[in-house]
Amino acid sequence: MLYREAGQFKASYEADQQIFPILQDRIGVLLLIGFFALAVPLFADQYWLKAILIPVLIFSLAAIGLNILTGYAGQLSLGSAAFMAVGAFGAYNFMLRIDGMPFLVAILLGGLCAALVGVMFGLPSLRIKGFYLAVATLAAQFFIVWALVKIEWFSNYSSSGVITAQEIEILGFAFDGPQSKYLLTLFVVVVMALLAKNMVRSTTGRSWMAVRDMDVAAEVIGIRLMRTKLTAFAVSSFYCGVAGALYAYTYIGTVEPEGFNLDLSFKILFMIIIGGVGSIMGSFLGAAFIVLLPIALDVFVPMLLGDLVSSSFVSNLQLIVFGGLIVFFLIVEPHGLARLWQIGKEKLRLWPFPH
Amino acid sequence: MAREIGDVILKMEGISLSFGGVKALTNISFDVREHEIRSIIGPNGAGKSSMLNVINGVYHPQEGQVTFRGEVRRDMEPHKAAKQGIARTFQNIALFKGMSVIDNIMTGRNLKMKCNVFHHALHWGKARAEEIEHRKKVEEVIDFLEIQNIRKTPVGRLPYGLQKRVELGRALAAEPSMMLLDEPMAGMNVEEKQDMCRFILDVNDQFGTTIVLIEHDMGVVMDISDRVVVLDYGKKIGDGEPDEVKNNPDVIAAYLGTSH
Amino acid sequence: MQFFFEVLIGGLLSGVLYALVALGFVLIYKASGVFNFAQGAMVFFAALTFVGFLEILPGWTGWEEGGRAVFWLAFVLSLAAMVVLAIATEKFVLRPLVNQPPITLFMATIGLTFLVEGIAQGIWGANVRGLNLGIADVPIEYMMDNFNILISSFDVFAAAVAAVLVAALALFFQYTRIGRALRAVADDHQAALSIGIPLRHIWVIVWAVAGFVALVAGMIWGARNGVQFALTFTALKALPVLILGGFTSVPGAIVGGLIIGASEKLAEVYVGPFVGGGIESWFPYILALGFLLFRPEGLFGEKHIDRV
Amino acid sequence: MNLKKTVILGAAVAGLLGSSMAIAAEQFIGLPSYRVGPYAAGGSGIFGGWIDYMQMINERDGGINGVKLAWEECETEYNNARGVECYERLKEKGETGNSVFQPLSTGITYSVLDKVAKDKIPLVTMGYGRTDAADGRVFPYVFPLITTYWSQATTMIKYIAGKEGGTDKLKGKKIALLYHDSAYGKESHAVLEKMAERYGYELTKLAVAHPGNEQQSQWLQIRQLRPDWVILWGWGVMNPTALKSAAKTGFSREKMVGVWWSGAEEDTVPAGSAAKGFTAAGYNVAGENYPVIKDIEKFVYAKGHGNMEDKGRIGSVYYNRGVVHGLITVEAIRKAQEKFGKGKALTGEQVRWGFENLDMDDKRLGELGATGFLPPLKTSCLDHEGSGKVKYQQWDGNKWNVVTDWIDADKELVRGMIEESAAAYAKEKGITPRDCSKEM
Repeated sequence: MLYREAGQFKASYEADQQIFPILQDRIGVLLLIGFFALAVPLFADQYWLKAILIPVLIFSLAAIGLNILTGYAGQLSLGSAAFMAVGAFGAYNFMLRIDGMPFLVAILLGGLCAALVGVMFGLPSLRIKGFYLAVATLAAQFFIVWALVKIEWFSNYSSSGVITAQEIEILGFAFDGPQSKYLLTLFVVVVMALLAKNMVRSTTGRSWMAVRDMDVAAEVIGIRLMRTKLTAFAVSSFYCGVAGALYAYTYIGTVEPEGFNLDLSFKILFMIIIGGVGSIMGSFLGAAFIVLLPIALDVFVPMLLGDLVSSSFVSNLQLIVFGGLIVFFLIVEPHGLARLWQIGKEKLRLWPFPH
Repeated sequence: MAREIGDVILKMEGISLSFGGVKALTNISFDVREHEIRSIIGPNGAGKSSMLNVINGVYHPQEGQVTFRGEVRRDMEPHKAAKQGIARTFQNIALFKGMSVIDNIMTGRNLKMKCNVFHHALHWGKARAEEIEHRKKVEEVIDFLEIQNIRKTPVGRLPYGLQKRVELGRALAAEPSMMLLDEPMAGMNVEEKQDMCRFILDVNDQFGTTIVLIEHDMGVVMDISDRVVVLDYGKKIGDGEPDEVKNNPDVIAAYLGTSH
Repeated sequence: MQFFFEVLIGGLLSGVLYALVALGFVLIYKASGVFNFAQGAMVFFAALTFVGFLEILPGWTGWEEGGRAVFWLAFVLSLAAMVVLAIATEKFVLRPLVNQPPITLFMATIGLTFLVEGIAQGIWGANVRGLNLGIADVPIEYMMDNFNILISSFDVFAAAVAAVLVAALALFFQYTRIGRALRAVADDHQAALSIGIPLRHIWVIVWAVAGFVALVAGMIWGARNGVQFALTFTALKALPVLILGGFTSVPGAIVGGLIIGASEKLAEVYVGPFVGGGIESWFPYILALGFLLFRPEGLFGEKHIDRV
Repeated sequence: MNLKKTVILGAAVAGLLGSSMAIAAEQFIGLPSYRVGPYAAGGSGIFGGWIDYMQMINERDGGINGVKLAWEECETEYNNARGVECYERLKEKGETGNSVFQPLSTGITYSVLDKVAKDKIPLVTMGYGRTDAADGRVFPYVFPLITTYWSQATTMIKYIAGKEGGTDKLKGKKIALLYHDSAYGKESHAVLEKMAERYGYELTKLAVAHPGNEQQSQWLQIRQLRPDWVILWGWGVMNPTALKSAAKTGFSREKMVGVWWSGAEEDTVPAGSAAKGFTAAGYNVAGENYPVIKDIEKFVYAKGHGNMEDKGRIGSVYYNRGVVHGLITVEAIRKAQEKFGKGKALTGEQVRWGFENLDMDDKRLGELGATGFLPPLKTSCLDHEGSGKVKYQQWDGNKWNVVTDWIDADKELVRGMIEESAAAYAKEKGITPRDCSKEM
């Protein structure tokens, strides 16, 4: 009864084109943001902030990036982690080499570097499709990590090839505690998620989806494939790049190029598949799921089995359950958590009446 | 009738197209005049769809030239065709399956939109105004095609007939001067066919849109076409007004299947 | 010049080993349209199962350790394990996901990768093991003495095994009833279904054959570098081969493997020193990418015409 | 072991609720282990040895001065993000919080490097991690104990010089460095280049792309080059592949020297007979004939409490390395108890003091039943490395045999570089180095 759109008539197209046309959704989202922006920093402890919430937010951003490319524009990519690396190393070098570089500008510039590299590696997408393209994006994955290790300028000639994120200071305020870092991450991620939502519900997004659904038809109605695909690569890599910069600055602190490996790329791909391909909301859900599941398994599996089996077996069992759950999930709901969310809402719309 | 058939605006000359040795079209020439309804007919595999694909540049013929509104080209490019006002529907429905009806039709207005990705990201001021302005146009198309009640439905869930209608809407949204319709009535029942006929005639009538039509239903074709071109095995075997074509012996043979 | 040939031949022989892994991908992609990311894990699983049986069988049967009987029994049992894996995969992964988009199936195979890795190490432990197939990995003296070119006898053996395997697969596809059915399925799922070819059986068979290929690849790679988790990385060597040769072509996998193997070695030796080396991680991918720009469907892949 | 289970249960629940549970007089040690994935073989050996040693201390001595050791494993999968999560999860566990973090992964080390000083938890990295952290003035909470990559590189040249008959014989010799193409593999470059200038050998660096399961091109280059020695700076599958390829190209394994991450059974067994004659560094040695190992067998395995599934691995290089981790950790706690109160559970900050004031000379090692098992060790505020010594072991086809005494690092060279690098880091991060004369 509470979740009803009946009686909410739209008098203008403007009202109809809002991100959340239903009042309850708007209230819900505001409450959600309010909860995460106000209540969580007050009450959550360090563990939750540092080890769960910040990474979930950062991975959500990367997942949004990949979702733009794969979910909306239909170009499968296995190189997201490499673009994150470009963003991280880019932001680091801007901070390092330009005096007084504001932090937020630096991460945006880092994102832009990633966007440029993304466009370069996106060029083949004009000729190559599907899994061929996916494998081709591995070229980006391996080449970028190799280049970051090899070209020592990127890590400021550090003997071990790692970079250490500088302290974050915005307008004289130092972001050094978990609360402030969390809030900064939340701010960047929420703003960028909003921008992403705007993009996907406008002509840009429609062009992406058109290219995804049927590129020939898209071309015939005047959508330039090259421009559309490259825009998708640029925006997607930009998002991954900013996520990478945040990964270095608000999460890990000191990063090495090898940290942005193929495993991480796959993890981000998992997030969008589990969360929902072509859904901004799904990117958040997927990131949360993929971050939390292994942790939950690591906590609960030993608890349930205790000393019955060896610790090696416990670890392997976690891997088995993780893999099994992924398969199970794909079978039960191939459209991801976002779809379940939708179904839930539709049910709620009817509740408490059965029909 | 409000429309008046004008000069030749599209001229196809000596078009030949083959796929890896298989000849799809052989030395075909014909023209299309402004505001007319021009039909292409022929048995399955005659090369009708290929012909449309050559007109708006999806396929590139090995020989021949295309002249559109005075511009002589070796071949077309799809986005150039779109820019010059050629819109198109497809035989097997090429809607964007993952999008709603409104979004599908909105894509048709793509070329008329000027905002870039940055405007869209902010969704403020210009981009918002533009979105609303074009939404109004799209709503007109929706009203015209009488599909108001399904505007938010993902097209993948619609029945076949409605999908065809939405596809027509997407083409219309571009406000084209020429529309290429590839079997818009295939698989429809009589009632749906009548609706579709009415839409096509209305478009042609109200907006003066030139229409190039592929259709199997001879009754429909002979009823609404101004001129008809007949293809068989990639060759042109007839061209002219409906009555003329109807009495062409080659055409009759092709349709009865005696000559081959 | 001697050095050039040495590198070239060495590269070609390495390429055969890549092709061996790529072959498994091709088989599955051809018959079921699934990009089976778990192929690398299957190589690991198969090899680990094989050495696992080699270890425990003498204790069970009382046969001589390292003897021929133990070897073949272990081989048969490992093959059986791969067949079981194929059946389970079809039943629990492929069948419930039939008609899903390719990316979903691809993701499912990544899930399968974790499962298979976890099961393999859960059963047999994380220990790194050696595997001796009885073929020495030493230079062939004749080539050494006469041309001063170093060619490993083991690599030649591996190439021969790969050649036999490819020939056998070709014959299997060409001349057996199942093979013909497989080709029919590869050409058109719907059509194959409509003439009464049971898709499920075909899938089980093709996954089992891919499991067999994985076992052979795993034994050869395992004998070369040890049986350990890193066997799963062989998949990364196979992917550029796959896009170069085309996902659907068995000869493509072989030719692609040869091209990738030879060119990556030559590049590492002649270009590597100028850019700091280690370019083998990405060079094959860039090469395959450059190649794709000219032939988007790979060397032997089927040309795809968009019909609208 | 029931106790451990309760600890795990309680701690797990506590971790989820974000609070900690107090258990009387127990010293908690969080173990960020990895038992799956590519490095599972190393992880299960090292963490197995470490846990067994702590179990032995509990069983034999009833803990450290009556303080029992408690621990909990957290699976990192050798993944940085998982490592950070484990660090945070384990941080607040136990009565006094986690007392030491030893991730056995350089990537995870870097990921928590900034956090440990704030959280006051010592970060101990034996034979990996950030080399310049040996300067305790800049990195008070980081302990690259026993030895570092840079120290190791100098001992390799010393070892080679010894084989050639003196450092003066190195002139004109060709040494090829076959390294894993990563941050880890590049660690040695600067040191080896400096030493090449000093001793006049010719250094050729050959990168092997990760994972290193294909080395045809590198070894053909080596065959062309005909170096006198090959230094193998490998990791994982790269090691057996290098040994196999060396055999294939006819390069003598006797002339190959490996790092301590290429000198375990896991590196040689897969290479079969090709590994015979290969020599590698080790800051611990293989073998079971040490009283400490015997005690583990007696007090742990005889009671059926051992952590290793495969008892055959007891005495292997990785297992013994884990025992070394346990030995030093326990010794640091013991040392800290002497200062802060015996029989009490200590905080990470207090344990840190213990790590900084370790003094494990031959006599002490003898008391611990580990003479010759690991090098003597003495840390200070300035020096968080404490030793720099390694032994070289040779693989005879079945097992590792020690072939040298402890070889000391070129302290003067390495220390200079460490201080330079640490100072640069301090400057970049705005850290004021501690004044060690004020520390006791």
